[in-house]
Amino acid sequence: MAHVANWKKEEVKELKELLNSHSVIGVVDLLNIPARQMQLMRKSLQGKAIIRMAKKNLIDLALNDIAQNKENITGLSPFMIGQPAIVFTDLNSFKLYKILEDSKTPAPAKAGSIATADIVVPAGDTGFEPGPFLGELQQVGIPAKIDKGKITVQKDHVIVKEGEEVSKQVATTLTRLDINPMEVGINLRAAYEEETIYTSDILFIDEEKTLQNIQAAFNGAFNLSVNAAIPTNATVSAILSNAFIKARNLAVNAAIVNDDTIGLLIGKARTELLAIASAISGVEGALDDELLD
Amino acid sequence: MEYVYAAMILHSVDKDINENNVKKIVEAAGIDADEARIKALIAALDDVDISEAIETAAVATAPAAPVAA
Amino acid sequence: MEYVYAAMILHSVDKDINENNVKKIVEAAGIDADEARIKALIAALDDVDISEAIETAAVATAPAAPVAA
Amino acid sequence: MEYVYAAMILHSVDKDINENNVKKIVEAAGIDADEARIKALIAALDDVDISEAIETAAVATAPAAPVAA
Amino acid sequence: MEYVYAAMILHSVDKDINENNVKKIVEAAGIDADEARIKALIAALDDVDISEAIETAAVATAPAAPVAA
Amino acid sequence: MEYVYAAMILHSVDKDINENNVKKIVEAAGIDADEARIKALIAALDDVDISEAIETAAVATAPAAPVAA
Amino acid sequence: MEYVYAAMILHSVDKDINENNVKKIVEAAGIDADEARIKALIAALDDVDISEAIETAAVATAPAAPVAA
Repeated sequence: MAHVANWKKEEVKELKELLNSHSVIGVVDLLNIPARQMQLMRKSLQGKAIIRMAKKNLIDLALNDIAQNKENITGLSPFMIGQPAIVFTDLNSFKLYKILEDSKTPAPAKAGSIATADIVVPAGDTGFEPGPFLGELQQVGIPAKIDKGKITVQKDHVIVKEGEEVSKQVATTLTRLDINPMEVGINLRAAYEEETIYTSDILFIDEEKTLQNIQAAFNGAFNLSVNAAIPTNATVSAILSNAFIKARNLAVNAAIVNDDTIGLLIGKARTELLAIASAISGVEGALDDELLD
Repeated sequence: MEYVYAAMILHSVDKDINENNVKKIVEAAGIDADEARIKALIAALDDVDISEAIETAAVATAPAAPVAA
Repeated sequence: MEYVYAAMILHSVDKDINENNVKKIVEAAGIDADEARIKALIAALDDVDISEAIETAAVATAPAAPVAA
Repeated sequence: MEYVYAAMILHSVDKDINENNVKKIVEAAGIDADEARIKALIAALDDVDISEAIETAAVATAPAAPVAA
Repeated sequence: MEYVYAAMILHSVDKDINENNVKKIVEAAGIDADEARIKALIAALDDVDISEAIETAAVATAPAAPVAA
Repeated sequence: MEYVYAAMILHSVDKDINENNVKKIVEAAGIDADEARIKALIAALDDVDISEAIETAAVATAPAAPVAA
Repeated sequence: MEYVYAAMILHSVDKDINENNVKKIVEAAGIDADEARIKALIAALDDVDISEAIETAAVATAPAAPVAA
């Protein structure tokens, strides 16, 4: 490092200290991130992570220097693009990813931007008084009319499909409707943890899926417990109910008359009677007046 | 269900639902009456008001049994 | 509805649902059989699959199945 | 329902559902077996596919869809 | 399910649901009683009101209020 | 439910569901394994098609009917 | 699903659902734990309330069952 300026040496040293003292190292790209977003991100990472911007070559120097302590850490290098910054944390990589995702905010669609998901104009009152805006909405294909003195969107309308470009006119309309379909924020491009590089596609957590998995796990355990008659505190009532229902099914279907089934059997006879009556109700004289009601 | 239906007939025509009457109906259908099943039926009906049971069933089944197609 | 119940008895014991059989059951219940009504009923039932009608009633009224895991 | 439950036990353990077996179970529960009720039970179960009857929703009373609109 | 049904019999005839009683019923059905399963069942039943569980079943499976036809 | 979940883990990783394996899992969760409950679990699962039991909605479908008074 | 089941065991026995505990359970089942999957699960569970998820599931799937505690 003979030709490296002192301030650079200092910076590399600092980076190395931070790298050594944190279990998870993330790479983000801060290029074109609005100041407001930077603030939001700093706020959501406060107390949980440290973020440091540096020149790519300095970061690389630091990574190379500590590679013997942290195997594979130089694997982060290719993810440093744009205006790279390093995030140091002891949270697990997935949590870091989630915090950054959660700090993203909605933004208006700009003309020429690509929709990351279907952009929907929801049905309902737009709050606008009748006027030229109605024509503007109709021009971009939004089903709108005047209702109760307001311009109203009649039904949910997909105005830009996922992957399609937002036209200037649509962008203007969406802004007037105060619909902010885009998302701005900082992307965690990759994270290093325990000798492994996790890329953003792996770090993405589908919470909905997790919720479904938990419910499926519970339902499966519940079903197994009840179907195999494994009594647990959580399922014993269901097991008893099941035994009762099955016994009652048998009793009613086999017309076994006892105090518990007689009411059901009378009801069953009556229901069957009505079903047959219904089938022949068109034939004159086949039914007595009571059944024709 | 023939025993239950027999009781329903007797109820419809306002006759006493007893072992003998149920038996006569079931036998009129051409089968041997099973005295044990008749006894069980009569015993169970002892505490039950058929009209009320029908009404309860009728309410519960109302939408299921539209009498006219 | 005693006539319909009589038909249901015959159906459940697997006997032919004809005028004579219905009549015997109704009379066993202690009432005078109304021949015209029986004729009309038999004619009407001619086109009806009783098992199916009964089953339809049961199916139509079945509860929604619990969501499987 | 004790007689029905006795039948359910025998069915679960794959034993023959006959008067003697039902009687033994009911008596093991500490009550006097009522022979008539046992006979009635056995008679009713005759010809019934028990597995199917257990699983088939028993009561034709529920809100679902009307048979025909 | 035989152990559960045994408990249901005891409940139906108002007898104490304990290990010994469940065992006697299951054995009367002609099988070897599994003490561990009986213990597990009795333990789980400790906090449960069987009548209530049955009633819950009856109510939960009851038709929702019929939509007036 | 921990014992049931332990069985499900073994099932999902295709390992034998036996007392020893269940015990290891439950203990790994930091609790004392209850041998009797494990034995009961294993006994109950004997003869059960676990995949099917997991998938089958556990609650018997039966709309109840208004239990007549 | 073994990772989810492991979390469910920890939830059932009221232990902390963290990477280390999930790992111990999965390894007790005799398989190599996949650290990434465990980390992802733990992170996802940060925002998911298991008790609440179970309650929702219980309502949807088990009409007859009182909500599991």
